[in-house]
Amino acid sequence: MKKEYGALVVGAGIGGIRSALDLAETGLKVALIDARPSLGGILAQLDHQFPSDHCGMCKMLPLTQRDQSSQYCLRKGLFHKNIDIYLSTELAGLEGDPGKFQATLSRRSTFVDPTRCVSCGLCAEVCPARAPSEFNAGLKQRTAVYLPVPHNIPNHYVVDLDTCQRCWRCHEACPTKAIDFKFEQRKDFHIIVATPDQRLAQDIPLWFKDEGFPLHPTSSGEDALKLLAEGLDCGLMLLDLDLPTAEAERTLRRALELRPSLAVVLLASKAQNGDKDGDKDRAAAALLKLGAREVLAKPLGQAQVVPWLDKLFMRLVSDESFSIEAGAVILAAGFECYDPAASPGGSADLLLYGSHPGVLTSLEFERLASPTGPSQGHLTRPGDGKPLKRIAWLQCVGSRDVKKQADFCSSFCCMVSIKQALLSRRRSRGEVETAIFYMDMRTNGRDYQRYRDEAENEAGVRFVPARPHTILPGPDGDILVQYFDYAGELREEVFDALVLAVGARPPRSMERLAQAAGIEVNESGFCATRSLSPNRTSRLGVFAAGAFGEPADIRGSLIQAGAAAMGASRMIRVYHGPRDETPEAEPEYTDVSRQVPRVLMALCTSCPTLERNVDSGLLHQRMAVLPGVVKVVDVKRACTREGWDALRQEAELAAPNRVLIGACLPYVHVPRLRELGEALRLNPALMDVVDIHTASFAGRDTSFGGHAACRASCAAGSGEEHGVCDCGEASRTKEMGSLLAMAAAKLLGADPSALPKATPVSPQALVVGGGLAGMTAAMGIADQGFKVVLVEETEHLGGQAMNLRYTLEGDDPARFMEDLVEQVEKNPNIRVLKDSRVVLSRGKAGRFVTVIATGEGVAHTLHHGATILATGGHEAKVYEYGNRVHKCVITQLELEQRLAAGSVDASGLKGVAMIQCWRSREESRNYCSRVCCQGALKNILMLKKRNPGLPVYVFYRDIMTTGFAERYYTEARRSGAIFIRYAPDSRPKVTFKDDKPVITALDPVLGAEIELNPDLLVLSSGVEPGDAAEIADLFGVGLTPDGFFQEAESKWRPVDFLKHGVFACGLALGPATMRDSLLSAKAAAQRVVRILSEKQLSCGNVVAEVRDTLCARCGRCISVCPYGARALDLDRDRIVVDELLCQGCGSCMAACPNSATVLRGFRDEQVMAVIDAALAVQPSAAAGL
Amino acid sequence: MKNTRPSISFTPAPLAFKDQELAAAQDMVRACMQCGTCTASCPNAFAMDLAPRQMWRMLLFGLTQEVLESRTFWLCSACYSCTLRCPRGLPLTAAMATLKRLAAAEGDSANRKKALFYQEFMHNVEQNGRIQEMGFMCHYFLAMHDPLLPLEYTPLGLKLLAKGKLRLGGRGQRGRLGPLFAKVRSMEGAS
Amino acid sequence: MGSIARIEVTNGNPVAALQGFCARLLADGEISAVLAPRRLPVGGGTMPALVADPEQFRDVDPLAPSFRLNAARMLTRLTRGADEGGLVAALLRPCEVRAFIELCKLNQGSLENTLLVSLDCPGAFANADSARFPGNQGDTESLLGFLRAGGQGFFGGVKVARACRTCQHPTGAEADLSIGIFGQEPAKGLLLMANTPRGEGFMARLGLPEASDDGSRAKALQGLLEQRSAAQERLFAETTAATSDMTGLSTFLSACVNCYNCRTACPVCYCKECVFLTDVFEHKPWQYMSWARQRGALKMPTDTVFFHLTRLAHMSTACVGCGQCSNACPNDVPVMELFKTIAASTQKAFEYEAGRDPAEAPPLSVFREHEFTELTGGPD
Amino acid sequence: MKYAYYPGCSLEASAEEYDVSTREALKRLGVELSEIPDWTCCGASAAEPVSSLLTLALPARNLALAEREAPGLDMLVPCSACYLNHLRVGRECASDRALPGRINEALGAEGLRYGGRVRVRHLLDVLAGDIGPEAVAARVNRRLEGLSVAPYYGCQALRPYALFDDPEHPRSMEPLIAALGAAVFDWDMGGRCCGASLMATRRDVALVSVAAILDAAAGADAIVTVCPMCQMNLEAYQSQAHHADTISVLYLPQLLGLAFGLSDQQMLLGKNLAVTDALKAKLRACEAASA
Repeated sequence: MKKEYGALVVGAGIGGIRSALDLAETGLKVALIDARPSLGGILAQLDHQFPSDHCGMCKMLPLTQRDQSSQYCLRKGLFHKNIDIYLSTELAGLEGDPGKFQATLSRRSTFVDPTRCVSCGLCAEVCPARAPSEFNAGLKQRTAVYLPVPHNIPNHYVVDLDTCQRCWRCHEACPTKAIDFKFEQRKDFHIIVATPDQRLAQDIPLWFKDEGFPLHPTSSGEDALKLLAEGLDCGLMLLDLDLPTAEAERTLRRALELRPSLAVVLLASKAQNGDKDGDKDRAAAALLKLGAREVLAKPLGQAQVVPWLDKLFMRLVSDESFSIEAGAVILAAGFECYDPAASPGGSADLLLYGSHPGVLTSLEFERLASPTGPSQGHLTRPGDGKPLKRIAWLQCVGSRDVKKQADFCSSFCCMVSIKQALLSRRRSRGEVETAIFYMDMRTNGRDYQRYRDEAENEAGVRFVPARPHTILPGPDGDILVQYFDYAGELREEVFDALVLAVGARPPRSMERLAQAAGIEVNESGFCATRSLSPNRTSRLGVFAAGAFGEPADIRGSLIQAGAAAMGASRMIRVYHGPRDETPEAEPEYTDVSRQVPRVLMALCTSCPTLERNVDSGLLHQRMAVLPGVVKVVDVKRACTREGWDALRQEAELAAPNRVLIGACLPYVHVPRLRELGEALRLNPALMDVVDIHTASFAGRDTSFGGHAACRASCAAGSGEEHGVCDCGEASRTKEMGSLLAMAAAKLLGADPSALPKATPVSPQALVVGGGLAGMTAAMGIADQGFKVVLVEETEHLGGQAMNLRYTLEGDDPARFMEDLVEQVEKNPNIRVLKDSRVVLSRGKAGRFVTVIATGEGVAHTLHHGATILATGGHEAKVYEYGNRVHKCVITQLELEQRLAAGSVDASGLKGVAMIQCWRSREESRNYCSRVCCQGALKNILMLKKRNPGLPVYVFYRDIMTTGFAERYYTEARRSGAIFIRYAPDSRPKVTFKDDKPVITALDPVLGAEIELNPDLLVLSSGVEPGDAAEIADLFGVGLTPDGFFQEAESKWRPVDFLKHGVFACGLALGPATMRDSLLSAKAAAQRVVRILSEKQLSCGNVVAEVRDTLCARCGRCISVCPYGARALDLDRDRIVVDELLCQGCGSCMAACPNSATVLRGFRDEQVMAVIDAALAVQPSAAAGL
Repeated sequence: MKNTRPSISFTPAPLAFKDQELAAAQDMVRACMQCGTCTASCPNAFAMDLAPRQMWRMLLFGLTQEVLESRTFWLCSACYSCTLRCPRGLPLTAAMATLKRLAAAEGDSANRKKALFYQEFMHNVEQNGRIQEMGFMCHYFLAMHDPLLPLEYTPLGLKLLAKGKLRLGGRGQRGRLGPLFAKVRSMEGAS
Repeated sequence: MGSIARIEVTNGNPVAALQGFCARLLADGEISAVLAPRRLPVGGGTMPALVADPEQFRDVDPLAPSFRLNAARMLTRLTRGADEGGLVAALLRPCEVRAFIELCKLNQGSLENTLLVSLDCPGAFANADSARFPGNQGDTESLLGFLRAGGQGFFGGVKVARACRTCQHPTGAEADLSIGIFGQEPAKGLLLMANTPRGEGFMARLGLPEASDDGSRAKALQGLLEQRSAAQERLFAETTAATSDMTGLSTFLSACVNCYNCRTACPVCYCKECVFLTDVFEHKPWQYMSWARQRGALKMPTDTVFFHLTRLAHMSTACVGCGQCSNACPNDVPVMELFKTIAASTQKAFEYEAGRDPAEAPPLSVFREHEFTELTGGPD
Repeated sequence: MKYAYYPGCSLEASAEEYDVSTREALKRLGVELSEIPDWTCCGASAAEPVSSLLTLALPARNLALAEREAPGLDMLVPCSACYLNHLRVGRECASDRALPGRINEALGAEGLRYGGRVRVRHLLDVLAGDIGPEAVAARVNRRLEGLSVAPYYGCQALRPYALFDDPEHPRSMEPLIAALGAAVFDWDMGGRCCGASLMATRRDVALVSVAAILDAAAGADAIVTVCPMCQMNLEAYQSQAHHADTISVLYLPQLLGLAFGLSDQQMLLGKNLAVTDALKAKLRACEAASA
């Protein structure tokens, strides 16, 4: 029966994970697939991310309903009640239409049974094959059977068939028989060899005599078909093209009719000279289309055919293809890093990449600097380990380069290089010299310019505006970089390491994926999306998330993923009809708070590492006498299916009110505890899993002789008392005993009382601000069946976007806004309150109460579950250079409006000058306004279209055209605009002569003062936030120093506030183009739908409570709470905790001297008891055991 | 190649398109983003008074006079390194050749002198169908009116003669290309 | 330096002068009551009293060298939350002012509702000795001798408490007003200095005669401080040697009976109910039995050292060294010595000084990213 | 394998040894050359500075002749400059629709028509691609053991159109040299420009490039070139580039011929301006060894 899912998400990088979580949290079932054998995509390899320089992936995890999903580091792994994860799986085909897609998925087998593998690593120790490790970006080697990501949970080994030398040693070494190469199926894998070539017909049986395949050589197609007709269980047919073409074609077609699952491989002789080879290729191609699998070139050699056939057999037998049904599809396959070694256009290692050990790509440097990397994070050169003292970064490798088919900017490499340089400076405390060679340093995120200033001014990173042309091996093994600086001098510098800031390329499997999903690709190879509907691909119902549509950094990818999730969720609602109203019943657990604690202790055994070096008998005795422990049982391999069923039977038998499991990986079993809880009707918070695996390593010598070997040696020892041997068995038993005792003591103190009651959710949303962002968010929520109230300060909807006339990509914003305003006003679910303001707001996520005063003085009180703040922003006011004084000086926005209205006649102009970054990116407004470069370019192109000869001069610091906007920068230059760079300290000077501007500036390229007298000067004034201070106080949210909203986390929770239930989007979050605002609005809408789709929001098991009598109201716990979950309730003079916000981190307990605040599950007595248990101060010690 | 040029001031008049070649040269380099790769890749850059990057810049600014006065484009040995490496894919070597043609046609006497070598070469090809090295060199020395010039080539000339590598008379292709040259001259004259 | 005024002392009785000063304070409309030390009817020494009737000032004696308890905690109870009508003026010793400032940082009291008046503190006798000093019973002559000696040396065979002998903060410059005694002739007159704007306001209204600081006070102070810091170094050395390891510490605290008096007396231990009194430390019989078997013999009551370590952990950054803990200890456990030594090192480590500045946040409530880099292994 | 052969002007005069050695070597490799009758000069590096139309019309004339006289055959061009001029005609016509019309209008003067069907192949491309090192090795009967040969590719064979080798780090000559038994000298100046076209106008600038190449080749027994302009430039001005010990400079087909057992005279070694006695001695040694 085909599995049914709400959505299918292709690609489990951060984009895929975010989309999957956003959908799963609204109750939809999600299938998350990834071609790699591990989760996390490129982020599994990155430890530090700008601008916070830490990793923050786990902040994507849900804050409410926490127990439905994993609550540990997301780079380790993800599980969620509503998400099924299929790894090593690719999308093979997609039929059907939105609401009812049939997706066929093909899963490449890893040849390791996950339910059996206990990741003991014995297989890897015997594997002779070596291949570059993907995780360490090729800096280290790995074996053919390997762990894709060392720190994943659950961590299973996988076999990489391409590297495997088929020595089968891992198969023999595996203690739990988890590796399965299907040997026994060889004997019934019949192979037909249809070839007129007698010599070949004799050779093949000879070659395969000890491979165990039944072979059937036939001289013609008919004989082969006869065999098939007789019902031969044939797995593979080798069809020789030397047979007459017609016969070959008929055999193939007939064979596939007889056995559709048959694999047919064509044998084609190498193209002989003369023209006959032409039709041989054409025939092969035709047969391939008909269904033949691949073509093998003759003459065949034994050394080449036998391994090829072995691997084909293993693929055919182990791989599987299955299909699922999904309402919508989200493609988040991300991107590949550009590989300088394999550059199109031939000039491969101009940058010495591959031939000099010191030249690394930015991904390789990331691995080098990571503590889990090859050099444990020390900055030493791969290969000879020479410490790196001087490192250079080279920007735009494989980006902004027409020769490499990359006329786009990958938008993240500049920031990655700044981060890596900053990291190197900090880690070496300033000893490492760092230099970044760039053309435009693109820091166009809100906080990025400050990040660059910090790197440049405080950390001392050198920024060199030049593009090195030649990289040569340096005098003593280092690297010589030659470049032309702006003063026109040829410079040479020597570095120990050169990091190539490689750009983004479409994923390797892009054409296959595009063909399978039926979507179109743009000329740079990325998924084609339209600028004002950025998430829609060319096929309805299929969305692009993360960096799949356009290269983007983490923040961009997360916002795109959220928006794609909203698109998919709306699509599913529209085509699936109203949401199924019956949420599954919350499992109710028996109340055990009155009962005496009865602990069942289950110890996992018979796992290779555990069994042979612990004295189980003694352990059992010691555990049995622990207070509260009623039964101690052994379970064979709890991690496997059978082991777990055995454990459940034991538990049902003993009917305990506490369950303690001693096993290896605690996190693996946590999802199963919920299942056990339902079976025993016991709250999972009263169960625990303790890691006794690491204890089994204590005191053990690395050789794997284990206890049996050493017991023999001990016995032979001089007269020691039998059984006591020095290999640490006694200490291991004691250590494991104390671990179990500690866990038992903790369980004894567990608080069985019910959780604080869940807060019901009022299914309505409030959106403040009726601009483009506010309206899009409102539409996003309303279309999914929830009521929305949209409050707008002015008399009409539209906000800042109404001033735009045309966009760079050629859309018509005016018409787009008209449609949007019309749709919002007509939408039954949206109530628009114009000329009205929010007066008061109280409450918390799910239960907000807000009072809104309308123009006519009417006050509306509104109960709503979530809030979106979209108060927007406006063009910054510029009062210099004669703006507003001289007619000939205007801003880009005015120019756009006049050009559209025709009040500026381009053909009449003699010359136009533009000045970028006016009062942006310097102290009074130290951020890049992101929109003015694109604004200037669209005006230039419009001017040039109307008057091609018009000279246009643009004074700029860095042109910030990230992503595909780069194409328009090239077009603008090609149309004749001349771009002149200026440094902040040598700004162009403007004077006026008979009411015409005269601009004098230094042209750095010519090194000459130039003087321009155009008849129009256009300033790029940049963007400022609306006055949001009052709104921020009302809703208890923060502002950044520049007045934008301060979101919870700029990368991982870009549209949430720290205060749960309040979200922000659009220009109020930071400078944004129309496209950015649309995306952040949709992402915010989906976050709101996540709350509104719950009937009630229940908090997690581990939540803080306040014992009011002890509290001295000193307020320390409020200031120390990272989630803002605590507040002083002035009327009742008590500290109150918002259970939804509280993440159980325990900071408040640490700060409170009086233990007035307590965390469920970590009470003082409990912790004291655990400490005592750790010191083996237990009754068992008392009982002399 | 330090270039502390005096300040240049100009009112940005619409660029003169009277000359077809100038417009062609500008179109070739308009999309230049001043990254300097061409300058750094040129084997003869050390001898140039204006770096190629600066020359393109002045060309775009419309400072044709300063461009034609410089020696830069005469030093281009057509090795195509810059064309290969230019990240904007601009036909830089073709632009250099265009500037040579422009200088030969409109440039001052010094430029016309530099173009003589190429014109004499083509004149010899027009007459003989295939280049006659001896004949061509003699005509070139005469056209240069520089008595010392032949002395530079005598050691090479003697070596070639000794090895019998210099043909004296024509080889039956005399005048073969006459009609073609005439046709091209008339076509180029017209356009 | 704020402005300075002079409190005239008539017929050589500085106590009477200060009583008049208190009366003038009360007469000012804004002050609703004065908290000042008042002589006990019997047994000598003083205890704090909230005086609202000017007549009652006659047995108020702020100069008496008796320091039975630290009045900071009392003042927090008077100034907590919104002020209900009028300021409370408080005559306090410098360590009481600093303790009060620490408590205000923890929202236990508020500086707005009080006028702090600190007196130069020559020190006070431990509770046991204070009765034997005649000055405590109103004998002005011996009091004048005590004041002139700046609290140093022997008085009737007894010295001031060791806490005072090693105190580095004899003047309360943090208060609104401070009364200068050092280097003055107590029989003739005392100085009154304003340190804060509010202090300036009140001084103007009091209309006391102008005075100038001829540096005598500073000189006297300088001498006193040298002597006291030498005494403090000796104290630190002694205590550190005695408590350098667990056995040393347990013998140091062996006389402790867990009566927790030191906690009750300590002004900055602000918990309502100390965790050691709650059920957390009501251990079960089997726990005692297993500890006893574990170690062979178990000192009872248990958790003694644990208690002092916990108190050190909680409040050593706020300890102002007032010595009340030793004062309150029935078994003469040198608690003050231990807490002053540990407090000195923790406050130095955080570059923090208890009670120095109301705006300076207590160290444990502030997170600085790059702190103790030598411990955290570098800035990254 | 049959090709239309375009020798080019210099192969008739100053580079006659390149023409003879090419014909002899290819004959030994079973390649038939049919010279294009009535071919004329392709304009070399002088046409471009004179007229843009002439730069394309002259080579187009030869291409038209090849299409008429030897339809279906690729045109084999030993000289890099001629190779680029002829190749460029096809490439420019592909990118500019109006160009074929103008070229054929010019060729109309001689009743010729350029159809754009003939493929222009460089000698090195044919040797390395079509013939291949195995076929060359099969023909070798005098292995050039102990000879260190530095492959020099020049510019216009590789750039701007990189058809048969990596324009930055060319490798295609190496298997051929190895097939002859000689050792490939390890240097990275294979693709560097020798400044030949500047030798007449600015000799001082050109000599700097020549010196750089000769310095880098120090230690090799001989430099092998595939273009008469590079050959002339590297062998004739060794003394003016104040290069101490002269270094032999041969054409690639000459080396092939020697390895195929042909004599110095047959390979016109006499014509080369720089053939050191050390090289001759080594050749004799190889001759003796394989006799």
